[in-house]
Amino acid sequence: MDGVKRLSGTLGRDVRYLVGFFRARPLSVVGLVLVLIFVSLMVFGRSLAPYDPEKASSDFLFPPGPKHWMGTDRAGLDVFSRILVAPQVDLTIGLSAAALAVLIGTPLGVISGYMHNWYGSTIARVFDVLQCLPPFVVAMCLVAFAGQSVSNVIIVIALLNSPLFVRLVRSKVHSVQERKFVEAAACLGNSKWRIMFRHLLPNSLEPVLIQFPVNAGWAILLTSGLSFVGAGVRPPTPEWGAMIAVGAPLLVTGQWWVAMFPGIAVGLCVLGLALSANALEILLDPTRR
Amino acid sequence: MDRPARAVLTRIALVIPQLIGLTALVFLLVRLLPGDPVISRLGGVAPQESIDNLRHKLGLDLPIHVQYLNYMKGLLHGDLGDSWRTAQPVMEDIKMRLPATLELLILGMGIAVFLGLLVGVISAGKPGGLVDRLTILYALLAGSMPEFYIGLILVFVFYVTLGVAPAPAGRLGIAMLPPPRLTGMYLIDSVMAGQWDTFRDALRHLALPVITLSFWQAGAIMKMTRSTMLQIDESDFINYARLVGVKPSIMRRYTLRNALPPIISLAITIFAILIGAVVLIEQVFSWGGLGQYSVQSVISADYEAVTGFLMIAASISLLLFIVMDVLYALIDPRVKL
Amino acid sequence: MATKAGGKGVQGIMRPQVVENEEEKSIHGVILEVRGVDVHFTTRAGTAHVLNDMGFACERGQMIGLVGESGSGKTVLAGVLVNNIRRPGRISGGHVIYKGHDLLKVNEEDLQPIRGREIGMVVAKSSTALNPLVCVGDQIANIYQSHFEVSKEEAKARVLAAIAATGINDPDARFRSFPHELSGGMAKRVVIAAALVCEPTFLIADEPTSGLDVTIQAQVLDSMMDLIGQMKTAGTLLMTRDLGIIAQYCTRVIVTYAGQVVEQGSVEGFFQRPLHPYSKLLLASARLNTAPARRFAKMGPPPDKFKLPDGCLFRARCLVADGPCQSDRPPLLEVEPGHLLRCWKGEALS
Amino acid sequence: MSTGRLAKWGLWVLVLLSLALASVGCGPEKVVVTEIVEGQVVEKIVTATPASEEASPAPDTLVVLLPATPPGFDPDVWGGKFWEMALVNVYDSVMDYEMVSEEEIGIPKGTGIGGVAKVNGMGDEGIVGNFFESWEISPDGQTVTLHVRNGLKSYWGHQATADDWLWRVQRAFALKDVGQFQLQVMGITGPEDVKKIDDMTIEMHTPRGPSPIFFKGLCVPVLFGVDIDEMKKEGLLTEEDPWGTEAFKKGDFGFGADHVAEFVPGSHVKFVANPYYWKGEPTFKTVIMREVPESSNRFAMVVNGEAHLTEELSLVQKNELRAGLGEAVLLGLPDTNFMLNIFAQRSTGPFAKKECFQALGYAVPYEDIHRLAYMGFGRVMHEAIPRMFGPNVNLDALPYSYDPDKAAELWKAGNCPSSFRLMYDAVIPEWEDIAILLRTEFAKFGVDVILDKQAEGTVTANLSKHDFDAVIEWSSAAFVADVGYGAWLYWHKDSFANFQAWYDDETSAKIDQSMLMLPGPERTALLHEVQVKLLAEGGKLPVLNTGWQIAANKHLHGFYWYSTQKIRWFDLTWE
Repeated sequence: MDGVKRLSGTLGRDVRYLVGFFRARPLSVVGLVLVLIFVSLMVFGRSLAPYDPEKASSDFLFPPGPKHWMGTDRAGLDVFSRILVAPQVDLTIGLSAAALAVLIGTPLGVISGYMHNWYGSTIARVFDVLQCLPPFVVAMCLVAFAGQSVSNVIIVIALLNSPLFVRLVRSKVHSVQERKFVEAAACLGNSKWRIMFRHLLPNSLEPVLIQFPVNAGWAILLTSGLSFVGAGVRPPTPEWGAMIAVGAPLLVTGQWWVAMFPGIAVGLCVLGLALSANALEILLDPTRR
Repeated sequence: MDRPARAVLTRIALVIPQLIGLTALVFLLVRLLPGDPVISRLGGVAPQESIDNLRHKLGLDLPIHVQYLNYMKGLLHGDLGDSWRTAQPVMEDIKMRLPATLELLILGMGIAVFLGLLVGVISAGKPGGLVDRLTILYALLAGSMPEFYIGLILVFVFYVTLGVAPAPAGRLGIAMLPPPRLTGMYLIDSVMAGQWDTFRDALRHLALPVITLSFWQAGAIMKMTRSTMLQIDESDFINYARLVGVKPSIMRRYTLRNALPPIISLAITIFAILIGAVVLIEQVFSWGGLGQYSVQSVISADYEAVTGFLMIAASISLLLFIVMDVLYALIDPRVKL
Repeated sequence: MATKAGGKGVQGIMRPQVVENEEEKSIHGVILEVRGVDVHFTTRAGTAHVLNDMGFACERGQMIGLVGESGSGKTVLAGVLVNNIRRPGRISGGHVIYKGHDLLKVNEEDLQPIRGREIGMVVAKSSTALNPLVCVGDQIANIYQSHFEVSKEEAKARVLAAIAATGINDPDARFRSFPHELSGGMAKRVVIAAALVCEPTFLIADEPTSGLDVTIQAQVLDSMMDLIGQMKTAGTLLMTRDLGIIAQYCTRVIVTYAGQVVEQGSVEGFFQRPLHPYSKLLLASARLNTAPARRFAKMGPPPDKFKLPDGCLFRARCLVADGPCQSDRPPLLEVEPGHLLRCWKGEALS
Repeated sequence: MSTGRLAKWGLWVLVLLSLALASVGCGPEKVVVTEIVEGQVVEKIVTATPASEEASPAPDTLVVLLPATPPGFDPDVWGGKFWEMALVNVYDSVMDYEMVSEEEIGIPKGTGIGGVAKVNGMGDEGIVGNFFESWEISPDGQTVTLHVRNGLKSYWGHQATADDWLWRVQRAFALKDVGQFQLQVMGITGPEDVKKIDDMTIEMHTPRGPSPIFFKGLCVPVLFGVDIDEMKKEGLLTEEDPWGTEAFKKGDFGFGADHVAEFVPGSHVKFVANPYYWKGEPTFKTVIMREVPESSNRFAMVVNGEAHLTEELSLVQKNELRAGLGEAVLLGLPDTNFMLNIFAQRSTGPFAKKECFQALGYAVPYEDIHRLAYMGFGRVMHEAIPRMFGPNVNLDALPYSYDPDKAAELWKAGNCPSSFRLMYDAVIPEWEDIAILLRTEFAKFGVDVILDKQAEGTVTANLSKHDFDAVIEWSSAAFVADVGYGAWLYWHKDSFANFQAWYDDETSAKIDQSMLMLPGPERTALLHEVQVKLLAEGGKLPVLNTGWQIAANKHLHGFYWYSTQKIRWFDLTWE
């Protein structure tokens, strides 16, 4: 909780702290910048793209050059344009999948953490089981079942990531429970649910907040993995993983650019998220001040 | 009240319902898949008559719950049905491929854990130092790359361009035949059989995938180790021990002991998850392990194979997690099972 | 008992013949002296000056009570006394002379035998100070065995005795119990046992009663004092917020404010005639037994450690502050024999 | 913690690791190859020799790379392309088309091909025997007497007999699967139609009248003689498994040139030569069929000479091999019996309407697909059935040509929906390119084509359930090289392979009629007429004749084209 307060805190001290913080850690700045770039691409990517990212052309496998900065792929699609537009899909999937996972996981985590009765523990056990399923293959099955669409991929990935949040929140709840104010709340005769969602929930959000960007990163990686085996979003939707998949067989024949650039893009995007998560973690951690 | 025993028992008691739930879940999940195993098996070019009688032969014309019960009956006798793609019993297929995956996993994770702990400890020794900064950067970078991309690039550089690595096509050179099977892990078997060139060849083929795997995973472990070590180092009880002049040897014992739980849990968690997650690495190196098997099965709508794989993989993970919980309970008196 | 461990310790560092004169010199001489110690913590928010020109001396047989509100650097001082300040803190100057040797110049290896054996420590946060994964008995035993080369059994016997001595009943059970199973009082007692099991020459008790109910407080303190009495502990530094405790157990009083000694004197003298405005305030609030904290709260915060004001550090809260107080730091002067004071108004007040 | 020591350790480990990596082999010399891809120069390095100590195979070992190993060797359980490939080599088809030059069947000259199967003959014209060395046809054309080849021996040295064939036929009818299907196609209605005259003679009868495709049917590698002596000897024919289904999962019992010696599903199959093979002992004593899923790996290994043959390369990779690269060359024919089609589902959905289907016909950029997606491989075709099937093929049956405006008009005229699903198999990369091209075309007049990339298994399932709007799909023109049969298989209302669900009684009737006519001009005329109708409305647009390309080691010789497009390893020799 203090972490969250500290973030929102507008005291001079905190401002000074933030400035000092970022001056001391250029990496965090890089991270935030990266995230900003990709987020803005989500919005402006399409308008910036020099070519239509989904329209086939007869510029077949052009190497990088003045006409196509990052070359073209087998269908004559401009790699650069597709990379610019891809965040619209990848980042959307990443962020909304993570958000959805939080929405599913957090409340269940609180319940399973606080309720020491059968359904509390049942939830916990159920998610233990879910956590055992090999996520990738299950994702493939689910997508194959639900059909290739952005929304389906989002739901599937969210489902697969929610156990993580359940676990996170549950353990945090366990630690928060001991705190005085919870007992106090209980003594004041608040209902269990009120305690859980008015007192425990807000105080258990810190790890979730930190985990969020990381998770978004995972979601993006998982998506690209799915597309790599042809179970991702529907082609020719520009998506980094799919682009890598198209380029993979071209590496041996010398058309390295088709796979190389999207790979770098994924790397940067996820790296950005990871870095900002890292910064968030330190910012929210009172002991690191 | 003997803690270990109680811990183990309570946990085991939980496993049975979990396993049942698991099987039911997996069974349903796979039955949801589109595509029709019968038609796939007949290659789409077959008269209705043969489709029907095959469907009947496979018992796929029965209601779903009956199918599930039949499946469970088989499962109890270790029968996971037949894969139509390989025309072998799924159990056989898995038995044959599991060692390949394990060999890759054990080696890869071994190196990853080892380096992770090592570098993690070192960088925690001097926070903010050069080693530390580099470690963090590496951890972030490695975690940000899709593993299959790392693999592709390695293949591109070491095989296609430099030609120093062997072809990313399985575990042995073309003319090399597998050593007599004991464990199914070529390294061990070849040593047992004293076939040193086979051993060397197997090692050469392991190199790239193992490097991919450990490069991909070491980062996370490093980061984890580092933060754990720092936490412990800053913790009140270590500081107190210092204040009252506890011997260095005992100090080290304290640190280690308190570092153990999180690191065990991380290693096991990763290992458990990886059984399903090396899929793509295997795909890139056509490793012929469980991972590749599962992907091919999903792609060709091979129900039985997919179900079998999920069952096995999930059960293994489940067991690993139990082991973890028990270990936890043994190490940390605060944990109640 | 002169032990090998001890030998490894202080004597180890100094030349033998020096030992002799040290010993006899310190019969009624100074055991531990702190001179002009400055400690600051560098954080991203700036540099916090926690101890500023901290200094006092403890003579053989003295029991010094050090009073200061929370956050006035008591715990840090405890660390300084055994030269254990971790990053981001730094001891930027001063000396800690123990038996004629500056501990701040002794390296980590040589400090280990001194800590705990020569200078014992009762920490404030006793419950978190114990390793959660090791049963308390073993922890104390570890400490004992770090300083004395004895068999496991021997160590265990000593530890059980020590635990019992702190007034814990059923020591054997407690020996096997884990920190999270202990009550606050229990944890305190364990820590005290741990501190005294090695029969240190000098004992530092940091808030020995914090977080205990009043009834327990008394018990804990009494048993601690008994033990100190039984063992020939040469000197004790008792740090607390509670003047009552000091009045009851101590021979000398040191009042600290913002990491500085502002007044120092014998208990009698001090409690009859406190000189420093801060001391007066403390006493007053103690008499009205309203928690001091509340009183101070009324008069604004203590000085920002990140940028200390020039002039007297107390002036912001001081009722009589004027000219010189604004501009220069007052020195610590002996206003009457054995009574030191840091205030420009010294003469006026006395 | 004693960081110092740990650091030292760390160094050691890193040293060891780098050594391990180094030991991965010393690099062989590399050659820089420049290639022309669609008008630009691509430069790349390939390792000229097998990667260092990569144990390179012996000269009498042939290494074949495939995306997957076959699912067993049971001639009655259909198992896909690689199953077919294994079967032709271990069993040998009962009869074969004689090998002739390309001109003789009217297709352009191929590269590196020793000869092509003469598939355009009538009746038993141009058919040579394997299992049966000779035969007589009764005057009414309904009964054929066949004589088993003397000296035809299996790997175990058993002479082939009439029983081997009889058993095979009985098995086919017992298991009601591929075999039975094939026999029925040939006009054999049941086991009773096949009789054993003596140990070396068989009589087969087609009760429903003379079958024009009887002999062509026997050329299809599904009906083989099986060495039942060996199976009996090994006690593989048991009560619960009278037809040896289990045995066929693990190995073969054929009279072909090779024999399955070791089968590790998902990894490799090891074949050894049949020393008694009637055409003589094969050059390659061992053939290793290895599963390598990634096409780029297969490509690189053939280029590096680590393997000698591979299938299923991407067109870009094939294109790299056109001029030869490293150890590999590309052989093949521009024009065979493999057709790439766009199926439109005609009974429901958007293409049930005639206009919409016609619009599709005009919207397909036939030339672009050939030039771009297929990189100039294969041939744009205007016929319903590959032209190599002889005079019965109507070479100009396709009424459509690329004309976006007309397409747009028709789409409006038929007020067809604003979007439709186009399904295709995820495994073949080029198809995605085609799909994108088509999507781009339709986008021109505001129609959104939803690309529906599906797993192989799902595609086949959806096809036979007619659950699709449009789909890009092969048709390996008929098991049997006959126009009438081809028309029946893919367009007849009763045919299960009529995926496009186009049910036209009149046309079906004409096809039936053609199947009961003996070869001759009137059959030809009838079929010509039918073909036009098929392409105009039949829901199946021929896009390309994809031809046949095979990546092989440049020192290999003796490639022949069979109607199944499967190579017989027996034919191959080192140059």
